[in-house]
Amino acid sequence: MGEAALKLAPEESLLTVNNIEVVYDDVILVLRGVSLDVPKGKIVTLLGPNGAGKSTTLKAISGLLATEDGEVTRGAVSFMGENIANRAPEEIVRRGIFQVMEGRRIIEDMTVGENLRLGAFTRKDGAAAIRDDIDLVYSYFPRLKERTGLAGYLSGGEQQMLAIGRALMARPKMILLDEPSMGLSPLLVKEVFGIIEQLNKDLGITILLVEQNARMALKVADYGYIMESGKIVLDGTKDELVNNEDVKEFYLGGDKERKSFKNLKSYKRRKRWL
Amino acid sequence: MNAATSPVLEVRDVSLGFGGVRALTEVSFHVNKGELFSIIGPNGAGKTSMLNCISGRYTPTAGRVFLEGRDVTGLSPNHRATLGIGRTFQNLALFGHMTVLENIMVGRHHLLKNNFLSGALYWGGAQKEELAHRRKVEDIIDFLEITHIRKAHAGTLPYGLRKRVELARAMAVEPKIILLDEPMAGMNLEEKEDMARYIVDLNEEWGMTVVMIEHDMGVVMDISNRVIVLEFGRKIADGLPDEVMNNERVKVAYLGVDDDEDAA
Amino acid sequence: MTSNLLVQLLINGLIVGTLYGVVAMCFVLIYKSTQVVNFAQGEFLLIGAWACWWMVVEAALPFWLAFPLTFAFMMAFGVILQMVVLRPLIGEPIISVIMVTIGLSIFFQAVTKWIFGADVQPFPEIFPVKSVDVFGLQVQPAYLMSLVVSLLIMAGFAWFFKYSRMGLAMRATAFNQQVAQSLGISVKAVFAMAWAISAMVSALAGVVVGIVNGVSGALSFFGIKVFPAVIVGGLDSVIGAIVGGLIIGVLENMAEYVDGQWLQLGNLYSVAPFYVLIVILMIKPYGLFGTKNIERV
Amino acid sequence: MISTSLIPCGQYKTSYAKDTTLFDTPVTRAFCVVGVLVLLTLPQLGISNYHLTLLIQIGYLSIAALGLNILVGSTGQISLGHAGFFGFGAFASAWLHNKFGIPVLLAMPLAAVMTTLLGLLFGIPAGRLKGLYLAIATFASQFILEDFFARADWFSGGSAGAMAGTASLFGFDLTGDRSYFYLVLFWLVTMVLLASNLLRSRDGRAFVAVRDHYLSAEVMGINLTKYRILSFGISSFYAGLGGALYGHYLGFVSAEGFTILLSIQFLGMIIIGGMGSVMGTLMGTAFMVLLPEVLEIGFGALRGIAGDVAWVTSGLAYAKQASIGLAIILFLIFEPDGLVHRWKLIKSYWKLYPFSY
Amino acid sequence: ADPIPVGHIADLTGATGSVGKPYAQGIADAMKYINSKGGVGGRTLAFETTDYAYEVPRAMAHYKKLLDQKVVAIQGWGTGDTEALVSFVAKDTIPYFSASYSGHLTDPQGKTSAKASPYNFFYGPSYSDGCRALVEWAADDWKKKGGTAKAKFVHMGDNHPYPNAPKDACGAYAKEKGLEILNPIQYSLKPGDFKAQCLSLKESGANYAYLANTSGSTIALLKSCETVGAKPQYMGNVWGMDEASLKAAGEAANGMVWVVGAATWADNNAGMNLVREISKMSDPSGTEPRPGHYIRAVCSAFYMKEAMDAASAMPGGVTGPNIKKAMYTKKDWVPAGLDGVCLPSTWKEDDHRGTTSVMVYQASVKGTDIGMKKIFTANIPRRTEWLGW
Ligand SMILES: Nc1ncnc2c1ncn2[C@@H]1O[C@H](COP(=O)(O)OP(=O)(O)OP(=O)(O)O)[C@@H](O)[C@H]1O
Ligand SMILES: Nc1ncnc2c1ncn2[C@@H]1O[C@H](COP(=O)(O)OP(=O)(O)OP(=O)(O)O)[C@@H](O)[C@H]1O
Ligand SMILES: CC(C)C[C@H](N)C(=O)O
Ligand SMILES: [Mg+2]
Ligand SMILES: [Mg+2]
Repeated sequence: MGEAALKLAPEESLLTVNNIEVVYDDVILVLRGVSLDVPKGKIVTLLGPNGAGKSTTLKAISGLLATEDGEVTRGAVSFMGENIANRAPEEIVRRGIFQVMEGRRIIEDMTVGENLRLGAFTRKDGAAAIRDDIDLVYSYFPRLKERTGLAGYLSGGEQQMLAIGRALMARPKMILLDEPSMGLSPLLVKEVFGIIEQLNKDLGITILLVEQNARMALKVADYGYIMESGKIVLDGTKDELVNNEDVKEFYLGGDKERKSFKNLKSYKRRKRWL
Repeated sequence: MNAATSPVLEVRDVSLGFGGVRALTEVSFHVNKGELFSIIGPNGAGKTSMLNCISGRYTPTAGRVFLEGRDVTGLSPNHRATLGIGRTFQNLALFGHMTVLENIMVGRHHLLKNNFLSGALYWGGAQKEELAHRRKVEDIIDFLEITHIRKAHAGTLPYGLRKRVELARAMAVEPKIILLDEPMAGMNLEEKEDMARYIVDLNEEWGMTVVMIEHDMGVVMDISNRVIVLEFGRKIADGLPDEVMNNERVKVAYLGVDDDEDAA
Repeated sequence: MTSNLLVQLLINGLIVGTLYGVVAMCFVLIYKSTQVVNFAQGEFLLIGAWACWWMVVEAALPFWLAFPLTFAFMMAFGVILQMVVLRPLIGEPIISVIMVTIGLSIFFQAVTKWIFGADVQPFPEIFPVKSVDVFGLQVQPAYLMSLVVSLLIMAGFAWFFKYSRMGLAMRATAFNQQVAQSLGISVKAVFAMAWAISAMVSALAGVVVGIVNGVSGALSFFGIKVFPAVIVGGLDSVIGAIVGGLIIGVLENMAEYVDGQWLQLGNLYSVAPFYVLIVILMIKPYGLFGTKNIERV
Repeated sequence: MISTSLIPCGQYKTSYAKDTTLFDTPVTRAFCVVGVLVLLTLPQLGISNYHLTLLIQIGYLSIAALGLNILVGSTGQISLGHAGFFGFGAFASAWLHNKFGIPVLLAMPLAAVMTTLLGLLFGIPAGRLKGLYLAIATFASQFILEDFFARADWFSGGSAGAMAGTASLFGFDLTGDRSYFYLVLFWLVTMVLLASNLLRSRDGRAFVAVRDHYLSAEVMGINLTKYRILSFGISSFYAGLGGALYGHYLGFVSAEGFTILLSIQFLGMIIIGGMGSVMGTLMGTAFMVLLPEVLEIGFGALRGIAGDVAWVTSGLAYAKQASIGLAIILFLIFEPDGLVHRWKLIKSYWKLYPFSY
Repeated sequence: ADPIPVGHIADLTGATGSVGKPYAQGIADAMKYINSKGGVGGRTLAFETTDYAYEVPRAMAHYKKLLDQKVVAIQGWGTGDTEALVSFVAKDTIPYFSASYSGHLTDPQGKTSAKASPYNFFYGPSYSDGCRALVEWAADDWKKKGGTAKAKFVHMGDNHPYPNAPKDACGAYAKEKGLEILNPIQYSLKPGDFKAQCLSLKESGANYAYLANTSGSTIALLKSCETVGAKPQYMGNVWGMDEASLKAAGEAANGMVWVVGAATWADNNAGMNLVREISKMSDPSGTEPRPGHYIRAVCSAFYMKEAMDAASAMPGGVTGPNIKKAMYTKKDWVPAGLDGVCLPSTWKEDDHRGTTSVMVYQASVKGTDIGMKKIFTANIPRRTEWLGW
């Protein structure tokens, strides 16, 4: 399955990450040759344990690595046929890739409205269009409309909604979502994933989705990659992955029946692909 | 809930408002000694605010909070810590430039006696004391399996480990009651299982009373003795996990009507 | 008679206050957008004043030409300064950035003295009349000019931050550079712009004061006067900067009055603002209009 | 903030005590001990008075800078008023000596205590103010103190200044830089040890906790107000002691000595040296003291060529001033983490040698 | 023969730099000239001009260096530092020729003042005597103008040793002369916007304002006061005004009177020719006009030089104590070649008031043409109780 990345013909792929290596602070090697492929109009998910390098991968694509003293030292990131590795983030946004960063990175000392307007920063199509999109966002997340105070006082979940809404405002070709379900109530998780699918279907936005909630992620995704300690260790179509024993075991929590944490007295021996 | 055992924590008619926003409205509940108690509810329901009222970051606009029968409503957060309230945070709040070890030692602050004078002189009293507590801290470190990152600076750790260090720091306070705000947020199944283990053990083996906010129903229903549900700042349900689980109102407001657990 | 003095001091305070206000705004502009506390703000006045003085006196240009040229020069100055000195520091701890602006201040102080000497250099008469009568106080036309311009600038700034796209971008950058970048904002552009505007507007104040008192290294004292003003108003509030400026301006003059009439302490004039500063902060820790930073846990 | 651990490979701690020593390795300890010994013998090795003067300066400035580093580096409270406290210590010691005939050696620590009290007083705003607001409040205190010095004739001799008697031990006058050097060295070593100990014990940790995340520090049982103000007190003690040593060294204390510029230089010392690091403070102070001297020598040469006429001299004076500013800027651009960071890199390079990359 | 080490502490970049620079230039040029003419008894003067930016501590620190260099005399600058060093130079027996003319330095034996200053010398009338002279002038001026009520006199200056020096002494004399003393007004040595102070001045209705600062801030004050319309008779200290400053101040300085302690560049006499020669040391073209401060500096350097000459003949040669002794050997003397430049002066073991005769000049500024002329000469009595005051 390792060659899955090559299965797709270049023209259908919007983004291709080709064997990149990422280093932080010139010393800490975090990604050791990661390749993945995101077809136009599809939802691709990237799964993996903490510290695997998922967020780093997204930052490598969106160019936000630089602000953390990280850089792509090898390989290429090509978006619509052009290499955008190590380009300035603002340029990449203008090209149509928008990252929703891990954790609620909304601008706390601004109102919800101001945050949304900023999402549309790179847009040129007039105030009217932007105002319409703000209403669109409110239609997706009604409760945001009620919060008139500073965004910093929103609850975790509310902030997550705002972050996604802000991405919408940019009308990007592609959104990189980093753990959108983190800290959301079950109901909202469904809601959010629903919206993700909608964005993909209605607006035709391509999505690269990093998730811990593999179950939900694989529900909405067309294709998936699994990353561990800086390497892609497994990839395949939704069904291939859902039926993979290891994935079941470590990401989907075995089969439908839940194991009880109470009665499981010995810590599970961690199985690794490498 | 048997009235016989006196509650470690009692929250009585607590309300909290921020200008227009009503974060909490007349919420009451109590937590008995040794319980593993969960608070669930939609985002923005006021769960974190409730923890903040207990740990003293916020003072309720109305109502009272009792710790072992003592009214702590007016007290400052640091004072409450000395009385035995420890907590972790929803968005990590570690001391980034300190090593893991130091972070946990800070948890011992109110248990240590040496001050800046004896500390500056060090040799003698302060050293003995520091080392004695260092031993206690090492027990916690072993328990949470973070021995290998003892000397690492908290700021450079990946998310999952930071959460664990925060738990360690809260345990170091030796609290009568420990408040955990979404300890498993952003973890994958495997890590959740570990975290759940730790929580169960610190509840059963270390005998700590636990109040936990968590969105993962699987875990909540599985490990907690008792659950309350908040919605828009009001308590809408209180009881054993299964009772709450099958409460219609909870399903609608929180779980989503079709109760497949995928979201959890 | 003394009441008359009081009135005159009051007016004088207001006039000087607006200048403090303007400089304070420049300071706030930089702070709001780049989170840099600019200890070289006073030197901006100084350099602007010298530049204009040089063009008028040495290059013998007419004032109406020298003035806009000064602006152009200062804009370039601001941008270059930002690119050469402050860009490399993006992402460094705030205090080292502060230290750098302090270094700049020391540097420019020395260099200007080196080039133009330590002595006061008068501007040739720019305005036909020496002074205009305002409620019995003789006021230099330069001050009236500054008054008008200042008010315009103030209005402009207020609008800029609340409604303009770039203004929002600046605030976003101030909040968190990575977030700003993730939104497609060019942090570099924002920074350059902030410094350019700030340098230009400060120069205006510099020229005005230069015309009135003559140009000398002492001009950079504005840079220090500005701190009480900014803090009293609230570090991140444009309105606050203006109000703070006026308060400090009036305060100084009132202090002079009280001192001269009764206390006879001497320089209450120059220290009073700092006492008031502390008092106000104790009452309102974020100044009169500063936004309280959010403390969610 | 990636930590480069300095414990060499293959060096294991066998007890918690060993794990919490001041010097992370025996090598470092030996290093420090030898350093002190060398300093002790320096005057005997007959170094020039000029160099001795520099060492003494570095000495008393380091003590004050150490205090500032506890306040700024560890507790994260920027102070722009350190010179005020430094000055207060100088005046206080002179005053105690002149007014009450308290022997200088005793007057110095007493002055430091007085300064501590003043520091606690001026620290009160720290209970309420944060970040830059606090920084500017200290900025104000700087000017308030300056004004006080120029005005309080009974205490400071007003604008004219005050004589500061010479220290004497068992009747021997500690005049002459040689004997004074030992006095300063004694205090420096003591204060360094105290600072290092403080930072590895309870209250030291509390300071850092307050800096890194005061909200959670509070929830860990740390009384924010207490520690914010306390660190002002402690830093003032250091400032006061340094000031006292300075005053009696010059023999005369004048209000002009303690301007905002000195406060800024103190900040420069700890930033250039390395925030929150004792070692760094010493390095930074040395840097700030030696920089002008080095420039002086450089420009002295120029002067030799240009001839000694006032316009050259003044020109050079400005050039020197300018290059100090420039040096600070360049330094922070190319070494933002301070000398101590560079030092660590070099050390770790040799640790891993030849496998270092 | 090995050179004679001499100290030279100057303010080139500090608050008083505007007058400090020409003075320092004068000292430097004079000593260079002396060296070019064979120095003192065949030994050249070895000196290095050091800028202490008018900060006392820096002067103190530098003094330590000078001790190491074993200097036999020092040409110094400010009041703050000079007064701070009084007891040190006395202990180290180093004659200190300051540009501070503070009255506190004139009582070598501490007869009538708290503090003896045996090793301090300066050329020219003390600040106190200068101010007293202005007071005398003011007194007649007020009579001439037919002033009926008491004339109001106000002291203006920074809270700083230099402006403070003559405050009390001069105030007392003004009272004695029948003037009414108003509350002093403080304004900074650093030029700035002084309108507030000017308004107070205007309010006080003062007739005679004594400006005790140096020219830099005085100019700023005059300009500020002009605009608020405060028009007392301004009277400047010897450092308070000079040719260049008149230009800078413009018409605001019109009519101001101030003390001049020696000949002016405009004067023509044998002595000034020598001064012009000396000036060539740093200005070969000889075109640059020098302010009075430069000329007083030359005097200061030459008095030291002649004392050294005399000392070199004494047992022990050119040492501090000998130079001090030599300063007392002559009465009403002027250094050779400087007649008509330096005022004849006398120093005595118990009285360091070199001269007590004071020249008062007045400025006339009309547009661009600027003039200054001597309008008054006072001979202040040498009262013993005024020693060190
Ligand atoms: N700015 C940085 N500097 C140094 N190391 C970093 C930095 N950011 C991340 N790392 C390291 O890189 C590795 C991968 O981090 P990353 O955040 O990409 O993991 P992740 O898969 O997103 O984990 P999580 O699921 O917790 O978000 C981690 O070991 C982390 O410690
Ligand atoms: N300091 C504050 N100022 C103003 N409003 C606040 C503040 N803290 C919380 N709120 C509001 O109170 C409500 C409850 O917030 P809280 O963080 O307690 O929700 P929560 O239950 O923790 O949600 P989540 O599960 O998403 O964390 C939210 O609407 C939030 O906007
Ligand atoms: C300390 C804070 C960063 C934690 C955060 N307020 C929370 O949601 O719990
Ligand atoms: Mg991540
Ligand atoms: Mg919450």
